[in-house]
Amino acid sequence: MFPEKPELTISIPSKTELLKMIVEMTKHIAIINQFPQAEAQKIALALDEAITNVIKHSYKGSMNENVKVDFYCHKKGLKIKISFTGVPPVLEKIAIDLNKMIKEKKKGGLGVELMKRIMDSVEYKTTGNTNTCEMIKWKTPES
Amino acid sequence: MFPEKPELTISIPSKTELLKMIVEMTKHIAIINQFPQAEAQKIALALDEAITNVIKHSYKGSMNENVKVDFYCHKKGLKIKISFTGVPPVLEKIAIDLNKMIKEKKKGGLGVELMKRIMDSVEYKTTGNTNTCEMIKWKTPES
Amino acid sequence: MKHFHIRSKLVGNIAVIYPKGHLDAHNVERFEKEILKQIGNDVVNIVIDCKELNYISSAGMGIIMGYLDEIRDKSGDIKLSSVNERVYEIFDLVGFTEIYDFLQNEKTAINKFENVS
Amino acid sequence: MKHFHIRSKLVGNIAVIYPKGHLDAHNVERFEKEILKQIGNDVVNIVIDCKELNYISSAGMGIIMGYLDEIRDKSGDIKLSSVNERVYEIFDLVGFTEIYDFLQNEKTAINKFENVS
Ligand SMILES: Nc1ncnc2c1ncn2[C@@H]1O[C@H](COP(=O)(O)OP(=O)(O)O)[C@@H](O)[C@H]1O
Ligand SMILES: Nc1ncnc2c1ncn2[C@@H]1O[C@H](COP(=O)(O)OP(=O)(O)O)[C@@H](O)[C@H]1O
Repeated sequence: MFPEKPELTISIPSKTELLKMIVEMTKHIAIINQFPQAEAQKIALALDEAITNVIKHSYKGSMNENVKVDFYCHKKGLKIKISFTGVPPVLEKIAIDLNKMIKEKKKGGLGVELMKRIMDSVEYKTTGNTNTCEMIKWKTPES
Repeated sequence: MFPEKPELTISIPSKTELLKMIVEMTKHIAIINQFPQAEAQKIALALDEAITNVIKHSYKGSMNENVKVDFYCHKKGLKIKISFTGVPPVLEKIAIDLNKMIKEKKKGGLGVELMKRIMDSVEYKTTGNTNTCEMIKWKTPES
Repeated sequence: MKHFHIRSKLVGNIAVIYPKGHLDAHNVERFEKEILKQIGNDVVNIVIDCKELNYISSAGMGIIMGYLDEIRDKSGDIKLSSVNERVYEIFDLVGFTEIYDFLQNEKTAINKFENVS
Repeated sequence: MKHFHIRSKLVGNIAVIYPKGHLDAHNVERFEKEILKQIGNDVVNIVIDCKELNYISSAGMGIIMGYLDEIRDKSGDIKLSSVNERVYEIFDLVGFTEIYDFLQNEKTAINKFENVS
């Protein structure tokens, strides 16, 4: 369905100060690909969450590592692939329990859940040294 | 002076609808690299001009070609390298004469001049199939 | 160029915090510091007025979540007000709208605290 | 999401054109069409009021330049007004500030035309 070659690629250092730029870029790309503004903003947020996790968990906050983001555009949806090295992601399969998290005074743990609730699919993979996170968002009929 | 490896790379299709995104991204990068807002906006404009020319002249308006932009950051300045294929750029050496252009009813011809007036250096090169445009902007002492 | 600002004021024993702009993992520390400052001063009635908040990621939501238990243990609460539609959708997606009071504006949020105490 | 808008009005025999937003190679055709429309209607006294213009690249400036000769030949002119500082700097960089009248606001630009004719 999606083209083999990404339409657009960005490669950035693992710095949180670049998150906002990526968010705005992604919003722009999603809007150009005919997603409504509100959807576009959410897709951008999902990517923010994914990259934030890469910086925090895979790169342990180191700012000199690389994060590559590929955008694959299709008239029916948008696929975003994030490629990174560092610690391979290990993710919980179960959904979050907000009340339990509050009781446990958790200050995190919402990111992946948010990604999953925004996107239609979120898939992490590790091959050799390279980890990827692939997210797809389909357009809704009316959008 | 500048690092060998670009700090940030973006690869986009040759579509003018992406110019605004690139402009905003570049502004953001320049500001993060401590350029004042007004300078950042001008650097972004220089890149807009360079990419507009690539789309118009090297790719003759075709939207499926590729433009790669590398950003090299240094505390003393910013280097931007644009890589593209298509028709190699052939540029006039002489500065523009605005009054003459008006008499000749020219609706273009300002872009390269603007790039040169904004940036400290602008250099086009062609090696094999690949053309590059390298632009450097140094920080002024007070910025 | 700061994309995120934070200020606050006290109305009696209620703190109103105004996060402004783009709140993400890059600037969440400043948001946490503000919450910690209030708790440190024994102010546990907290209104987060979001009329100028354009964006929040889970980093910011985590802070709102992480201190709620401590604050409710001290008979306080965190209430949110003036949240714009776009940001509200995000709070709603993770289920915050079932846990926190979301009020129309700062004033109704403050009133809600005053009517209880 | 349109980043660029254009509208215009007539004040006697003077057209005031309001480009708004981000004017670049992607949307310059709409700007050119508006200028051509005025010339086609024999309106050659043109004020380009830029109070809502945030960005212009050489594509937009090229249009302002390309029709000036024809317009001045017909005893008309293009004047610019309400140009913000950032955009003015760009016009200045290419030398437009020596060729065109830049006026404080739309009204002074219109007056300047009226005092001549
Ligand atoms: N890119 C990643 N690399 C390694 N681990 C990850 C990555 N993304 C998520 N994780 C794991 O998934 C957990 C849940 O992530 P998340 O929901 O974003 O919460 P938080 O990052 O706040 O802990 C993390 O604590 C981490 O253990
Ligand atoms: N990337 C490019 N590839 C080919 N030719 C170029 C390129 N950039 C500039 N040129 C040449 O330089 C000329 C001047 O460019 P410019 O000042 O931007 O004016 P314009 O593009 O409006 O003609 C162009 O007309 C073209 O011949």
